[in-house]
Amino acid sequence: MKYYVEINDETIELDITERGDKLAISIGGRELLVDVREINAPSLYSMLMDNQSYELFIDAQGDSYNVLVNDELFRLKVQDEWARRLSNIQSRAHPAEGELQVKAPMPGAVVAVEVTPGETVKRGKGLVILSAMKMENAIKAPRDGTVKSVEVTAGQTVQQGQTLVVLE
Amino acid sequence: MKYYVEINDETIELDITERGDKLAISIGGRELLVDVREINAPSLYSMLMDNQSYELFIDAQGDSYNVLVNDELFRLKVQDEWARRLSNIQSRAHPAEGELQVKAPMPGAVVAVEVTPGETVKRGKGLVILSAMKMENAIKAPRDGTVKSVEVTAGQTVQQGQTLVVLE
Amino acid sequence: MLTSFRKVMVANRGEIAVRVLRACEELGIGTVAVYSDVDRNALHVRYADEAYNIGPASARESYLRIDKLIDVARRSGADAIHPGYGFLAENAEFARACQEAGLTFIGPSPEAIHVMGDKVMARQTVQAAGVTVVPGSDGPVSGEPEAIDIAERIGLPVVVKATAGGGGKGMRVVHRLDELPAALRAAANEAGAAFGDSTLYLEKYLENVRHVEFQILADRHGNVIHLGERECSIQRRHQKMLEESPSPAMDPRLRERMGEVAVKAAKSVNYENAGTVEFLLDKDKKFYFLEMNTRLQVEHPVTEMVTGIDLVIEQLRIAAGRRLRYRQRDIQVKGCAIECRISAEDPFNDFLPSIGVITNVYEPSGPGVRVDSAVFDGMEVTIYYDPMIAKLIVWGETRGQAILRMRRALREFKLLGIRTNLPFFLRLMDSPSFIAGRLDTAFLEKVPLLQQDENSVLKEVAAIATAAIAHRSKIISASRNQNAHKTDHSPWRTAGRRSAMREG
Amino acid sequence: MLTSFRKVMVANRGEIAVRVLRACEELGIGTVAVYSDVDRNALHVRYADEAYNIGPASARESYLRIDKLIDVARRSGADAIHPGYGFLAENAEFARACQEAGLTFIGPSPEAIHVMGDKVMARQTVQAAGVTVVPGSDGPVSGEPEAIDIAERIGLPVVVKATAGGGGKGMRVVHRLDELPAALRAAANEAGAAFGDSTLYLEKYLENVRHVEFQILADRHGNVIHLGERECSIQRRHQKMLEESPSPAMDPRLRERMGEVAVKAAKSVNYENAGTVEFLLDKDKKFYFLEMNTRLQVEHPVTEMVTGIDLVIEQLRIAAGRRLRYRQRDIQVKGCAIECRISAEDPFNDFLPSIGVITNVYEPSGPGVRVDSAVFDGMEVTIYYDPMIAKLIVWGETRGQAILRMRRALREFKLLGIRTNLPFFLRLMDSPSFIAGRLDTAFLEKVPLLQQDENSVLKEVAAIATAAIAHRSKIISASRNQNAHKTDHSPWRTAGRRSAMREG
Repeated sequence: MKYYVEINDETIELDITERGDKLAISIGGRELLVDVREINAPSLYSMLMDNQSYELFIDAQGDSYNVLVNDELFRLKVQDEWARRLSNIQSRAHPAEGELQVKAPMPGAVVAVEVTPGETVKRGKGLVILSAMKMENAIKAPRDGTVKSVEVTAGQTVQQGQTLVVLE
Repeated sequence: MKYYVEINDETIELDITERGDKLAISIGGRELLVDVREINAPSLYSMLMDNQSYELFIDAQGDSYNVLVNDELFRLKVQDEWARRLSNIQSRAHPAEGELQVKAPMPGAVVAVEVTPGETVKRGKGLVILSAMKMENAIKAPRDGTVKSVEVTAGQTVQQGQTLVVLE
Repeated sequence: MLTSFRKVMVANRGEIAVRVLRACEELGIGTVAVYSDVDRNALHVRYADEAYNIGPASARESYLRIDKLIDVARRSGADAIHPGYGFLAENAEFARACQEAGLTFIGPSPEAIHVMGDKVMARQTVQAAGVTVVPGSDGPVSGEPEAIDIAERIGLPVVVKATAGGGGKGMRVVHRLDELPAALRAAANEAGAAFGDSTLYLEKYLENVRHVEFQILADRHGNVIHLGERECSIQRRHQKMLEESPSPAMDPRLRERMGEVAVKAAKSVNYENAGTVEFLLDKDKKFYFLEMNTRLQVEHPVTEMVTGIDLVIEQLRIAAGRRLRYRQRDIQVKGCAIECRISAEDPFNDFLPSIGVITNVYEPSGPGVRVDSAVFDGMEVTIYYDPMIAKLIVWGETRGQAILRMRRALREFKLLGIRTNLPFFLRLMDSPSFIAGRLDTAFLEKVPLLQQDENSVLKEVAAIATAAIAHRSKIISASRNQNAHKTDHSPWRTAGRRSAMREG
Repeated sequence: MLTSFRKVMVANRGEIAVRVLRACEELGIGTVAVYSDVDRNALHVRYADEAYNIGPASARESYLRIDKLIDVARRSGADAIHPGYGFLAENAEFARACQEAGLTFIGPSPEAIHVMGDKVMARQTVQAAGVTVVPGSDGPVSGEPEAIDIAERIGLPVVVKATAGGGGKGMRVVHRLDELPAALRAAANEAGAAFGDSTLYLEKYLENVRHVEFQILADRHGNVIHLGERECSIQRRHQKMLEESPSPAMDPRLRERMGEVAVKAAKSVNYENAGTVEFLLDKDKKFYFLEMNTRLQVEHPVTEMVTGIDLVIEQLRIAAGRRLRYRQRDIQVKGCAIECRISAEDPFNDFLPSIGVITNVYEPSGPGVRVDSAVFDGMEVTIYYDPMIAKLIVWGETRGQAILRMRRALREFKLLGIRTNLPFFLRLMDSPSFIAGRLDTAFLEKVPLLQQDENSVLKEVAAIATAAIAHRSKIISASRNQNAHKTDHSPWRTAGRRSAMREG
């Protein structure tokens, strides 16, 4: 079965075939024998790939994955052929732009709001300062844009996932 | 609610009342405030008893429990009032004697059988030698009795729980 | 005079509470823990002989409540209190409250805490004893004009600091004079909010310097010794992340000189118990007193590993009135020790705190490895307390061996369920500048550890493993739908077990 | 000549495989693991750079298969093999097969293994070199009449041993002459089954003696040193359970004398690499050569803790042809180290092996504590291999501190899901005879650790906790029946969380 892995701006194509309790995986013209085991839920895996041993932490959210191997973190997306075709159709129908809600990555208290509605911001610009666990943390703009609205005020406590600022 | 704990040959009577998220326990005329939490399944518990802190390993099998606290292991039985009355009636109907099946405490290979049918044995007499994990282990008579039958032969492998010898 | 305590209360939580309880346990001293509502299941509660609830999660309503702590100590019959670090460890009022309640505070006198806690008073006191301090204002600065005068006198850059300071709070570095007014306002606000005291002073901001500190032990009988130094130049936002002993910049002669000055600083306040004198050390081996911490440091284990001396046990002995067991000449530094502060922070996302349940913990061990931790399977990391959850310490015959050992220990350390800064330290161990020992307090600003090129082999490994897992879970969920009633085990494990049975 | 290896294969499993992999990792040497079908998820497989399946669970079909091991070494491109202990570690044929395949066997020569492996030949060889052995037969005993003659000559009690022996197998103690024939038959049968060689010899059975052994390091260039002794008198069925260094019976002069004899014994077979010379030591400080183990010992960490020397790293250096880094006078014993062998055995049920899944592991740590282990959450303990699953080692400034530290570390160590011998060791740490260091090889037969009076406080604690749990689960199951659809969390945890929220 064919799979497409999007990693950074690259798409890697793999073909997976069951081979006993292992998997034969074709990638870039090579074939590898892969034996993956879950060591402990939620996220620790052991993989033997042609006898090379790797441990990986893999968190899944739908078809998106965060993969930590040694000291490197990869964010990637896996789709099989069917899902890929489907999402290609959808992405043509709904181009990826428009509003973006910047949310609190953790619960905490708002120390300061550093932007005002209408302001244009560059990627990386601090929007809100959140305090949690004795530390102050700047919540930054994930992309260029204009501040459409600010949803919190200084002094307010917020829950994880609560919208702080809306960019457009 | 009243509970009866049988521990060795003694029976301890306790009365338990809910007190918020804790329990008020009366025992021998004293009342203790008890806060028990499961730290990790299957068996690790933390108990604060009038602020004294204890960690316990507790395995339940029906109303029987193995309790390890520090370096002491206790085997005990807990019954509420109702269960106790029921079992008193039953035990009068079926006195505890007669046949006893001595079973393999783990899988292994029978190295030697040390008794023959008809032989009278004292408590602690070795019945069968089982080999497992590089070690040889004597399976001993749990009480005095007469060997009614021997169910295994030397060289045979046995499963956990398989009957080795029947005493009467 | 006491020779030992009967029962010690630990007025703290987390790894340091466990660290102190371990020492008491090894001395056969009874132990009392305190806990906030969210800490009922915490390791220190289960470790102690007794444990008392002291209120809600917020530290202000529990671990910082002097009245509640003294009350628990009284009710439990404790005869001494160990404050750990943080919370009330450097609070003179708490030390005095213990004294007044007839309890031994395991630390220095309230007076010594007070003097060293006021950074301006500390500078004046040690200067009077002949110790060189970082150039700066003689006292608190009264306003903008005075600050500008001083900045011009000592030269830019300068750093604005809070007299009640600590932990990087109320601190601003100023490179241009016109930045000074804003820096004064910001620092005063921050200091006011954090310490309830917005008094400020100025110091010259020294560049290309190392943070080198000396461990002090002092008894009630006037004996003061040092246990060598720790290098703590690896800092992020003025917070130490990694410490080591000895310092790569040290030589025996310099250690002797700095050690003597450290002892002098301690003696200037009649110091008793364990303490730390912090210096900045420049390239010409000139050194300047920065401040004295009147408590056990987070990084005390590296000193323990190279000297073989258990500092908490010594703290308990000293507080019970016993004489030091060691003279200066008994102290020998053997090998090299390094500590990494493991935090629930995401190094790939600007070190944002990561909260959640740690489902499984695998701590490294084996030769030369120590973990001081209060982590356990099922522990919840909350927003209420410091994100540092464990300390990983290694010892090696040489600094090189210690670095290699730290590398393998970091690889072994696994905390499932949250993000940690472990990958950051792994990269640090591979940094040529770090390996060469070329350290200064701005190291982490200058060496871009987290922006290195990605490893193409690992990228492929990540892609293959994830595709394999996506494939397996699809197969499994398909078969689960067909056989929903047959099993409630993880199909992953079942698959593994089944194949083992078949091949076996 | 090599100075280091490129890639090392570890022909073993469990904690010792992990121990060796750690050392390779710290030296930057590539690693290859081998595993049987039931060990796919084992720690050593995940730790190594590469891992190869070598067959079914039964060691005879996997870890003991020389052909498969050599094949994996060739396929993986390893240039050396570390045998660990047990399995093929003292198999001269394996060492020779490595040699013939062009692989370095990390251990002594096949000839040294062969001579020391034949216990009679070993006695003869070291005797020829002037070493005093335990009185006994000069060679193998040919039959009953000869055995009776020898027993009468050396005096009762005697012990019948297998020349191919080890681990207490093929060994019988004889107190009366009329027991000798049966003992010979039983020992021969056991030895034949265990080693494929039923040759026996006789030794005088020395009573009230300590088992004291010396750690040897020897390089290819004729340098042989010892790293002091280990006391291993705490044995059950001739299996060591606890080891310590130094021996409480040792003094510097005796150490020097015994060390010299140990070096002499090693030199008598041109020994290379790490090895151990075992002695029996009597109350008059007379000592007798028992045997030499031509491999790393299980208990090597106690020597590492008191000398600061990493024995596995030294093994790797020596095997690569390098000279010893230490001279005899560099070796200093500092403090005291103790090791407990933690096994999946039930001390309350005659030490029967306990199998099952270890659901959660909490290993102790903190100052002076080391754990060498291959245990992880979810690990299955099977019947196939040795029940020893971890080693707990502590260091203290004195033996007293080490014992107290071991006590607290034992209390911290938790292995959920199986029974272990941890409670046994806890009682041992409380034994006045043990604390006093009054040890001999029959210690455990004479000191009834597991039959002590029960603690009435703990009995009440057990009763209360269990009643509380029984009560809670009844309440919970009642409410679960009412609210079956509302939650699938453990009601225990939910209860805890709810109350925290409410109070917080």
